[in-house]
Amino acid sequence: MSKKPIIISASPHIHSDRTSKKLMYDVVIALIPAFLVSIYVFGIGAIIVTAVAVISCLIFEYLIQKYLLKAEVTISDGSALLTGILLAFNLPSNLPIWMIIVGSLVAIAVAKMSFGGLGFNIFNPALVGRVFLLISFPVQMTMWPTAIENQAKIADAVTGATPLGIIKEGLQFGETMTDLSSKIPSNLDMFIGLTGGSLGEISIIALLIGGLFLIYRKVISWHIPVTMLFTMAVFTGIFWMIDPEQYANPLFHLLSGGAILGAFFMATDLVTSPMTRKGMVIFAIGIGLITVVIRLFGAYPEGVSFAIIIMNAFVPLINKYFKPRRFGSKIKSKII
Amino acid sequence: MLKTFPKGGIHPHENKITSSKAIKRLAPPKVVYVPISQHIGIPSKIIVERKEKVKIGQVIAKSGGYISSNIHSPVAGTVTKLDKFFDSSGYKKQCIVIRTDAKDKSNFEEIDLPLLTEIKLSEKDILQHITDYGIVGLGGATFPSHVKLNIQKDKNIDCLIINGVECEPYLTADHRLMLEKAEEIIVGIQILMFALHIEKAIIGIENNKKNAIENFKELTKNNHKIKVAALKIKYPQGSEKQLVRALLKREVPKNGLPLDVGVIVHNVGTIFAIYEAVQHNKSLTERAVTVTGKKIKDPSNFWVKIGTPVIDLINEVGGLPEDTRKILNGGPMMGKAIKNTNVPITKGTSGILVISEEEAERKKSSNCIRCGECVFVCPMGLEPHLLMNLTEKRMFENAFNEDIMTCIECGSCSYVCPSHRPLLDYIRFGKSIIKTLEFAKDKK
Amino acid sequence: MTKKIDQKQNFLKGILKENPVFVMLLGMCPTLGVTSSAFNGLGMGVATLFVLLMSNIVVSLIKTQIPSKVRIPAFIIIIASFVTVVEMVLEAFIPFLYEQLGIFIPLIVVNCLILGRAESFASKNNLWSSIVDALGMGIGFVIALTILGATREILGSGSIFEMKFVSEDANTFILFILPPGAFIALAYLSVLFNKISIKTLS
Amino acid sequence: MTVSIIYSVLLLTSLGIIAAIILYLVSKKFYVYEDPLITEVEEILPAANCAGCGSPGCRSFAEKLVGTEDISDLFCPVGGNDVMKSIANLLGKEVAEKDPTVAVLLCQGSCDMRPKTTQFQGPDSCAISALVFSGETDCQYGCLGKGDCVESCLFDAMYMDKETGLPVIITDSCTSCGACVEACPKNIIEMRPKNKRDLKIYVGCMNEDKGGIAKKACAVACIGCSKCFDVCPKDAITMENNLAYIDPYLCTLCRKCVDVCPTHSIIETNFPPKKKKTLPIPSKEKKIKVIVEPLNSNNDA
Amino acid sequence: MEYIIIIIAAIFVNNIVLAQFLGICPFLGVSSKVSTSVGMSGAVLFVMTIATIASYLLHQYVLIPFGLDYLRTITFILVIAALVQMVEIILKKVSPPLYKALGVFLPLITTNCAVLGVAILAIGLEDASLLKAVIFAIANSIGFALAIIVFSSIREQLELANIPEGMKGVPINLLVAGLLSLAFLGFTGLV
Amino acid sequence: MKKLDLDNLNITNKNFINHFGEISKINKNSIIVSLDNSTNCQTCKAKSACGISDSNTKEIEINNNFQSLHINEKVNVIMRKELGLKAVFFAYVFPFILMFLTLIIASFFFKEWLAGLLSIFILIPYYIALYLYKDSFNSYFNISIVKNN
Amino acid sequence: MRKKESTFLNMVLSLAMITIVAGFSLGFVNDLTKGPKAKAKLERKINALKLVLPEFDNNPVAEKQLIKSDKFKDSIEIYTALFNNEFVGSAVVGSSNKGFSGLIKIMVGFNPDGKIQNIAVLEQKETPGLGTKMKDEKFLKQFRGKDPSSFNLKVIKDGGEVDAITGSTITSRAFGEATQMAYDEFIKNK
Ligand SMILES: Cc1cc2nc3c(=O)[nH]c(=O)nc-3n(C[C@H](O)[C@H](O)[C@H](O)COP(=O)(O)O)c2cc1C
Ligand SMILES: Cc1cc2nc3c(=O)[nH]c(=O)nc-3n(C[C@H](O)[C@H](O)[C@H](O)COP(=O)(O)O)c2cc1C
Ligand SMILES: Cc1cc2nc3c(=O)[nH]c(=O)nc-3n(C[C@H](O)[C@H](O)[C@H](O)COP(=O)(O)O)c2cc1C
Ligand SMILES: Cc1cc2nc3c(=O)[nH]c(=O)nc-3n(C[C@H](O)[C@H](O)[C@H](O)CO)c2cc1C
Ligand code: SF4
Ligand code: SF4
Ligand code: SF4
Ligand code: SF4
Ligand code: FES
Repeated sequence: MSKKPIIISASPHIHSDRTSKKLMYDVVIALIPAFLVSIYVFGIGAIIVTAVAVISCLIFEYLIQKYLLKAEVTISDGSALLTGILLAFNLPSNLPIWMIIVGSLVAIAVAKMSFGGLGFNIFNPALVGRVFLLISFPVQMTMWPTAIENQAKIADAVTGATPLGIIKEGLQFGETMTDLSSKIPSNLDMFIGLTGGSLGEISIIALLIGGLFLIYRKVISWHIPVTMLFTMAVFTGIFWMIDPEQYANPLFHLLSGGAILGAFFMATDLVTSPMTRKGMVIFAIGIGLITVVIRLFGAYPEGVSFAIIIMNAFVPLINKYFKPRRFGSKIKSKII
Repeated sequence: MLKTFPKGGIHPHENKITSSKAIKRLAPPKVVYVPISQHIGIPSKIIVERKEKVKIGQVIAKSGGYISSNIHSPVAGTVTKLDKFFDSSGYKKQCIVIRTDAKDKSNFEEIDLPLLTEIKLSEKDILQHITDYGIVGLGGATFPSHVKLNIQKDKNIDCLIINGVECEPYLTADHRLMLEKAEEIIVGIQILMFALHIEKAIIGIENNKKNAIENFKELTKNNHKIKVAALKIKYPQGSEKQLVRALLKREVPKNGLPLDVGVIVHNVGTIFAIYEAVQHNKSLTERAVTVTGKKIKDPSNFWVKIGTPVIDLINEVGGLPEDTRKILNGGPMMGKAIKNTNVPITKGTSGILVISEEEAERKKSSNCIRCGECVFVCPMGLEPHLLMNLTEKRMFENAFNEDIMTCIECGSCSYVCPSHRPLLDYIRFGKSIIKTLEFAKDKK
Repeated sequence: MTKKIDQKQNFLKGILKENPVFVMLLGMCPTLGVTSSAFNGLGMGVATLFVLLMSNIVVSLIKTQIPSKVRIPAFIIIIASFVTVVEMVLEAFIPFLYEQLGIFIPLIVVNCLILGRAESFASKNNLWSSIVDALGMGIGFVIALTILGATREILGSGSIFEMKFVSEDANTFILFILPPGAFIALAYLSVLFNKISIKTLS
Repeated sequence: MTVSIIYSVLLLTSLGIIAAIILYLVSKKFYVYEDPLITEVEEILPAANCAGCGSPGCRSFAEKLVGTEDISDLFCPVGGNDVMKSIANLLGKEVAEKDPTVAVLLCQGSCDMRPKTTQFQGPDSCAISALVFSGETDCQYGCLGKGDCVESCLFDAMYMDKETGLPVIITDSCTSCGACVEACPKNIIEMRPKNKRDLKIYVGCMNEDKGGIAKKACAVACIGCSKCFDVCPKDAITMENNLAYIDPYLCTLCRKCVDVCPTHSIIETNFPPKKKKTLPIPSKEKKIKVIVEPLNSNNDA
Repeated sequence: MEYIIIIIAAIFVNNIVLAQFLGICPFLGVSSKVSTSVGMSGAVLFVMTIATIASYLLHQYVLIPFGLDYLRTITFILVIAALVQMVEIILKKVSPPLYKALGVFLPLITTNCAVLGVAILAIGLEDASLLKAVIFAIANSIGFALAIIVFSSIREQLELANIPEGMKGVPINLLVAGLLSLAFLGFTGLV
Repeated sequence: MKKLDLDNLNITNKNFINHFGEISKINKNSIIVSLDNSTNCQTCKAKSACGISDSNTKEIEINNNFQSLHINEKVNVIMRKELGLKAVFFAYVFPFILMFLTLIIASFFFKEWLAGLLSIFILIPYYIALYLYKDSFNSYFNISIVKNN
Repeated sequence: MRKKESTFLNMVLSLAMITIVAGFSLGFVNDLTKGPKAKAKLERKINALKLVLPEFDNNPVAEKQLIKSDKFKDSIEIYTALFNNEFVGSAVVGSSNKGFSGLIKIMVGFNPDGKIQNIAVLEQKETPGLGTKMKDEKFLKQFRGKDPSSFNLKVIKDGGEVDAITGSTITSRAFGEATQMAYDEFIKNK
């Protein structure tokens, strides 16, 4: 006989062993390879930026939950941790520390807790934080330490442009792709991650490993990343075929910038992406399209962040119009 | 590829530990508590008085309306009380308490009835027997069968589906029944096909009951009208709408019945009960029940008299384990937690499941992370997270518009939610409020 | 109106309890559009205050002469006239402010605050009350716009009333002088304002 | 005078008149005069927007008050008679005075009076737990203790007493809006008249079970013994389904019944202490009794 | 090409609501449901077009020839208000059922600063022509529609969120508008 | 948790919009219902001073086939939602298309000012057409009212 | 005091009164401000010119030259400054579409010898706090006294001599381009 009273609860009485915390930590695990590469490439800077972002995200979440909302503190659920990591992954590795803290504040306080915390936010917190920083401090946010050279440096990093930045500026200034091809890193370098850029976005191979791990663990489904990358490839491909001198090839677009990081880790954020597979496809097509438009015609060399938060805004609309088909709502079978 | 329904569904651990245990007959209990509302619809009307002597199979409560059913005494004995006792709904309900007459021999007869394959009764008489002998659906919903089988002229039924799916984890009563009473079930099917002039019948069985499938295939080798279909293992395939979709690719319309697509679905147990009622004039006073649980010493299947207190069954399988925290009437997905062990077995009880400490506790729920898992597994194409939010915020009208009423309460959503949201709890709450509102509206 | 109006109350309500910007959300467009600096906010606020005051005065003076059914068109004409006057005067004498405020000057016409006050207050009350009401509401508007402008300027340019208090190269939150900053700053300012006004009122 | 001025006058006048005529036509068609009284009435109303009056909000109630001739059957429970009187004064209409009422809880089944036999796990909501079962105790009529009523109260007039597990109504804050009555799935909150000193006598129990069963489930249950019924000089007490009910309008607050109740299930409030009420002190081991074994309290056949 | 630039600029880059701050009142006020927002967008499309045509003609062929430029504000507001109201009256007279259905569906729209603002901006376009002005107006009303429809769908979703007490209502709506506007900054430089 | 408002909860299909109103006048064969302020404005503090939305109640006329209604009775005005959108289409979007097309076509043939005027005046025949089809509209846009209690 | 009744005559009369008063007073105010308005407008131009040109005593605005350009849609404005009827320099409006947010329009004042006297920004839509730093003294001063024929107006990054604003290479580049264009026109029309 148990000492405790018998339990009454409503069905179902069993539960699968997945928890949201496990999902979050799976994503953290999936990000480890990319983090390792970035430590190799950027050295101590990568560690500092990530640590500062993570710690400040956790602290802000704690303070807000405890003192402003006076609610239960849930910083151990891994979501603030993840926001911190992903925010850091979107920053250059030599960003001044106070800016990282500001970015974390915006991500957590403005984009997440103002909406009620985990699960209620409309926009991806990490990206809101990043875009806020990008627009407020364009200078610091667009100075990318070059790969390898800065491994041991903390200050005065040697900076250079990202491949996308090189192309954007070059093309605007009338150079052609052939002229530029010598300035940009090789596809292999980009695939491994030996280029400048945000600290987490550079290594395609590491990100792919993480992304596939997430798909294998069923944390994310393939729909968003595959559709998004496919859309990008198709549209950049069209322009490339029209004029290969003015437009970079699709492979370059997929390997450069935050395409892969965005596709696997940020566009797939469960909270801010649609709920149905159909919706996800629409959402991802939108992201791909907007990214390409911004990259090719906009002022910014890179458009993934903007594209994702723009499409985040459309998610409620997508959810509203792409509902799962209700069972029995349309009778396909013949009635005899 | 095995057949199944296309959208949603889950596959919890099956735990069918009793699938090789033959159904044993239990000695009649000392006292039975027979609730007068064991079926969906209007409770029956008691027609016996205190101290009255009753015989096995005697009608003790008469059908109280159109959707209602007769209730028969499961034992021979004396009515000692007409009072309210807790039943599996968690509320006290009117019961007829009968003390078994230990001297009456009929209580102890092993009633293994011979197989009768010949159908002697007319169509009308068959239906009359089903009505008189208190047959209700044994698949869980306990819907009075004579109502279901009373088909209007304008409806055209072309297929009878026998629900042998038993997709609930742990439960094996239907499985055993299909093994042990296969011939009777085939006759039962033929009775119904004859009574309703149906030319086709399909027995749907999930692929984890291979021996039952083989058994039926063997028996129906020469009968082209009855088919046996193996189904992929997926919960809630036993739900009639999903089953019809899986077997026939017909989709029962929203708010519709299988009838609307020309199908009647019956559980194997019901079919067997119909067989006995028609061929042997036997009323529905006992049923097969699985008594199981991970820590139970000797989990088994039993033939149990309606009204037997749960404790009698549990004692039979070795008593309650030390750390019992929850006892379920039914399977883990749809069963109801009961308040104490005196709750009686009713016509709708397919199993008793004893759950211990570690599995009984519910985890704390956290915010919905909008992962869409619940949407993905909902077999009805609903958005459980939305329905829960709407009911939580008391926006019942919106919930209604989001088709909350079509939820079949399968619990797949609650099962799968990584945030442990009590989705179905709220959906049920919303449904109940809307029902009362609609009811109030109808009255106006 | 038989009720005696407490003029102090009447004046203060526009500043706190019925602040047109933070509480009533009237005239949001100029509020957000021109407040990239404290000075612009002040300028717009004063321009609006002027139009509000003048039209309240005129409406209150001639309220008995206007048949009630042409009230609205009459008010619109009166307001539009004053707006045009403001526009011309600014263009002639404070051209740089005129340029900064741009399209939002003519839009004072459609600022609900002004028509609303004319319609719901000035046309029913005597001259003095109308003036006090207009001053209260107008000053509430000026204060709100200036606060918003100052906030955005401090955060966005590191200066206040064009006086820079950080070094030339310091990093400021440029976002706040851009459109999103207007919305975000107003959002949090109104949270703050509501907190404060609840405290002071109770 | 320059030409420009003449032009401007001409243009504006013609435009103005045309526009004005149009606008006039419009305002004639569209403008509905809004009675300033409505706003005034709204200002008098307590602005609780609780819908206790039957209108969705205070303003629509104000509209109703101004709009209807006879307002005697309209009542703002929150504002009470005072508010209704001043509104009536303003509108020059008659109001009927209503006895102020207050919510009372018809259940005394605190944790130590009613042993818990089960534990509910699920959303903290009475309505939801009521769907699954009748409550954690063996009394299926009493309070579920999840506080739906407390949540529904807009006036902070209720709180859950941690000790007893029952909601407590703060009589002074209760505006008798009736929200809690509607929220309770067990219908155990009643609105009872509140006289000057807030003296009330009522049966704090809803248990309709027979005496023995009721008593076993809860030490302070009404067991339907009819002693109070017999002793009441004013016939204010009715017995139905093993349960006594005291009609507040017939009761003269003589307190005779209070003493005769063997289970102390009749509650008196705010009376000067007559005798110290002795509640039956339940034995310790009864507090939480786990009932998993065959329990005879349920079916003592 | 020129028109395409005008259209892209008005819808994405200089979105009338999110970047130019015109029409904030209806944007915040009539956006609690998606269906009303759609209706509102249709109405704004019509009103902006007709207002722009009328004020363009007035400006180009009356005010400028007579040197009455300075009467722009007052004449525009009169003409637009009158025109819009006239349409309503005509509608009411001509087709009461239609008018009724509209009334149930939408709040009346009258002149707001988006309409007046677009009319004023349209006459100030470079090399203005009537067609250009109208296209500008249409593009802006599409921009308005885009913003308000997205915004209203977000608001519908937020209705189910546990917004902290202090943020409820206006602040959260402004914040969403701010973040939307932030997102739209991504389109900078498209034209 | 909000108070459970059983009376105001109406189970309607999602394709309907639903307004609360009050009967303000009953004529021989029509009744006039004044609608409560549109839901958007109901909670707005500034409605008394607001120009964009109708802060005043709106009245609509409905053919009376309910004999049992009386003045001041609360009713629900129910209309199919798609009708609302259709109404917007006929009242605004279609005339807009008409206007725009006229403007484009006319700009090819006439002076700018003439084209502009034409495109405004094209509305007149449109409204005449609407007038002619009044009756079919009448049967199409049916708005029903349902008693509230 | 009673309100006027809403008879038609009353209405028309009162509205007519209001509009007449309004029209009259607006016309009047317009007349009053016409002068100052025009003056303010002129002053702005002159001020810009004063900023970029050496001291002059003529009215350059009146002697504005408009030159059609094949490169640009708008014609190019050149203002000539005279002091004691002697040519002391001219101001040329240059523009570039390659700014971060499109058009940048500047006015460049040249000495008769082709050296840049000063530059003023007329129109720009650059990012506040970033591209707008081109108005800052720090950026502008590097152009003063430089002769574009010897001073390469490209930014250092592109091999020129202009020290770009940090984070605003694009703006700086466009600025240089506009200056170059002004210089070209100046030389052409000298
Ligand atoms: C009012 C009502 C009428 C029904 N009528 C029929 C019927 O005519 N034919 C039928 O096959 N089932 C009928 N049913 C029973 C349902 O089809 C179904 O078997 C029952 O609700 C339980 O199904 P479940 O266990 O899948 O939930 C009826 C149910 C209700 C509630
Ligand atoms: C989620 C769900 C699961 C079900 N699972 C089964 C099942 O495994 N076996 C079964 O016979 N009926 C099951 N049912 C009940 C069937 O829907 C249906 O009521 C039954 O097959 C009808 O037969 P009956 O009238 O003979 O009970 C399930 C119902 C639901 C809603
Ligand atoms: C919000 C924002 C605004 C910007 N505004 C300008 C600008 O006005 N002018 C400019 O040249 N670059 C601007 N940039 C920066 C460009 O995108 C680009 O990073 C920069 O021109 C690179 O030049 P650098 O080599 O000087 O760092 C802006 C960037 C951001 C994020
Ligand atoms: C697959 C996955 C991706 C995520 N991506 C992000 C992200 O891009 N940015 C972020 O702030 N949080 C991310 N999170 C964490 C979490 O969802 C986020 O903090 C919520 O948006 C906060 O409400 C992610 C979580 C998961 C499971
Ligand atoms: S919503 Fe209903 S039908 Fe859908 S998964 Fe949940 S319980 Fe099953
Ligand atoms: S499964 Fe749970 S967490 Fe995921 S969407 Fe559904 S309710 Fe939310
Ligand atoms: S206690 Fe009940 S009746 Fe009293 S104010 Fe609270 S909710 Fe209303
Ligand atoms: S009184 Fe009713 S609502 Fe309140 S806690 Fe008890 S059962 Fe729940
Ligand atoms: S102030 Fe712009 S719409 Fe109201």
